[in-house]
Amino acid sequence: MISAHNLSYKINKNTLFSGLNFDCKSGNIFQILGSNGSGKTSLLKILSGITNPTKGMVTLKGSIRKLYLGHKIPIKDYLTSEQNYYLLNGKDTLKDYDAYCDLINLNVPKSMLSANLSFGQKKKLILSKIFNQSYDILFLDEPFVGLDAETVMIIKKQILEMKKKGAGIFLTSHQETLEGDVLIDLDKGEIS
Amino acid sequence: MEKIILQFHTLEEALLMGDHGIYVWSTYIITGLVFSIFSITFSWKLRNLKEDE
Amino acid sequence: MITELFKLFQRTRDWLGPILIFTMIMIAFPLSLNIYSADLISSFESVLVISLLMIAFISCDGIFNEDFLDGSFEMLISEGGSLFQAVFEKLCASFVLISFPIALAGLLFSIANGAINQNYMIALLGIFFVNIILNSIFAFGSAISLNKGAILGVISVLPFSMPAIILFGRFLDSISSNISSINLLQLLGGTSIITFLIFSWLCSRIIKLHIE
Amino acid sequence: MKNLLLPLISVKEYLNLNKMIYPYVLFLGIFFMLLGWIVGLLFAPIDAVQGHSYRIIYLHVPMAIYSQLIYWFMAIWSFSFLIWKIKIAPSMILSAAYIGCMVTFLALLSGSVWGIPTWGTWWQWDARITSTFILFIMYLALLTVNNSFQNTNTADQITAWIALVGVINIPIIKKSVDWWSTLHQPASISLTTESSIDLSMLIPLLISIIGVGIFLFSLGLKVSRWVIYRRESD
Repeated sequence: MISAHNLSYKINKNTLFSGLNFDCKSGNIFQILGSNGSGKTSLLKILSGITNPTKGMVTLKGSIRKLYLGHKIPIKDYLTSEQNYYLLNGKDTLKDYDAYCDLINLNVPKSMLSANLSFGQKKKLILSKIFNQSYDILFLDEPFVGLDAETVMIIKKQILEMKKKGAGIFLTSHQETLEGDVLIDLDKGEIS
Repeated sequence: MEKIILQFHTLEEALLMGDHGIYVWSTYIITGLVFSIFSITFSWKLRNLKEDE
Repeated sequence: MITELFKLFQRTRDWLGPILIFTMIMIAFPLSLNIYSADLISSFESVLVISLLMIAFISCDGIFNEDFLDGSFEMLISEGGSLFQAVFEKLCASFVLISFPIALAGLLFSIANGAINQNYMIALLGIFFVNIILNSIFAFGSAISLNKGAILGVISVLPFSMPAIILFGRFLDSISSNISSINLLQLLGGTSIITFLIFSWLCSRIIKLHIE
Repeated sequence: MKNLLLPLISVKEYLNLNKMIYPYVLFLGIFFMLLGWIVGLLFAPIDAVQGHSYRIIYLHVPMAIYSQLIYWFMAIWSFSFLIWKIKIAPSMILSAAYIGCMVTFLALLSGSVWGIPTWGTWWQWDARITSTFILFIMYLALLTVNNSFQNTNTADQITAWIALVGVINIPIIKKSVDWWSTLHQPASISLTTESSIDLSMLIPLLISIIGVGIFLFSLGLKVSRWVIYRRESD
């Protein structure tokens, strides 16, 4: 579905990674490992089309619905969490707000502005996008950070479900490991 | 076509230029100054860039 | 488009602020001249132009900062959405909520000061179109200096607003002298649409640059 | 088209080409410039209307011409940078911006000093001076934008965009300023239109235009060498 041909990326003279070649077919999980600053996020951003690589190319086959969820939280502070939910997922969503809250036990008073939500609660709100739309490729940058154990289980279950439905998933995570079909280690630069 | 000959006979007349001299000469001198300052600063920058290369 | 309008409407400080500042300037400006002096009208035109310029800058300052910093633009690009549409909707929302009320207030104050005493509709549309031109130019400025402080954007963009001010000056003269004010209005309308489209496309290109 | 240009504009080739022709261009430039000015100042006949103060024309006209020309030069380089990604273009844009800024300042200076004897005031709302002043602000804006970004790539791309948008604006500013100033007061003695100037005054004018052009070209070579070295070193 998405393949990379000798990708390399350089920021102001230091090369983060070079010569990466891989091909992601539908239904497999790529786990990206590497120390801090080894370019994990940059690789995800290149694959999702946000930044251009210094060398090499990323090719997508067919019209691919992809999503990149990074460290930043695109939640509007001046809106309530329900308004944010419908802003992120559009009006006609599979799960409406209350159903999603019960699923992921996000109990927040209706009228409270999301400025005073905790980091974990905001993260739960964004991850709602995975539950509502079916994506072909997902780029998740440290999705489990700031989430309690029970939510991590729910998210993992949803990711495996999407894997069965044929989605390609790129994942970077330090603590939680998910049995990824392919491991990309940026420090050593190999793909196993 | 009028002849191109030396218009002024004495240095003092050339400087005065019928009391417009101050404007004419000051512009030319300032331009000369700006040109030389500009080219000197950049050759100076070029030189100390070369030293630490 | 509605969502952008809704989002802007929630941030009352961002749309009510410029309108209040504009009205304050309009009220405060005669204090500097003695009220009965004849040149109140002629000086009103220049005050109107300068305050429109300033309000366009204030209302467009940091218009994209919020979405840039919290990563909404990144998510939008990864989902294949077009930045041009996002910028387009954002600017439309600011036109409806900021530019039009200011055009209305500008018209009311110019009537009060006697600067405009005929064809009010044309004057209202004219001020609105100039607001559109100035807003899209300053939006381009704020896109350039996305998180670098607005002064940088203003310097590089102010020269582009000069022709707009000259055109608007001609328009105000034609309003009071009632000669050919219609085709000047069409000229203003045409330029506002073209400037709006070109500059929102440019904004999306520059934002894409900042994201890389 | 692009690979046709590329061997010509690779950085190393440009640098040694630059070093090779620099002394000759500098010498030629200074020679012609001084020749044009000396002939214009001392030998050209007196102007019937303005007396000797018209001699500033030998300085003001070249500066005004090159202030516009350099902006077009920058726009062409920024177009080639944005479309064909030519590596050397950003340093050419930056060096041209430095020179254009200086030239426009000189054009403004000579224009206003010339205004004193002819109009009695050093600032006159003449169409040309106003549009040159706007051009001066655009040069300054370009320079400030260029060195306020850490990432050199974004700095180059944004400077290229502003130069491109700016160049579209120059004719618009010129036309609208002409339209505005003709309504205010009939264009009095406009400084730069080549009115039917006598041949004996035209020759030094042409020489000084060529001379200033070559000299600015030599300055451009030097500044671009500095810009490239600075880019290489950091």
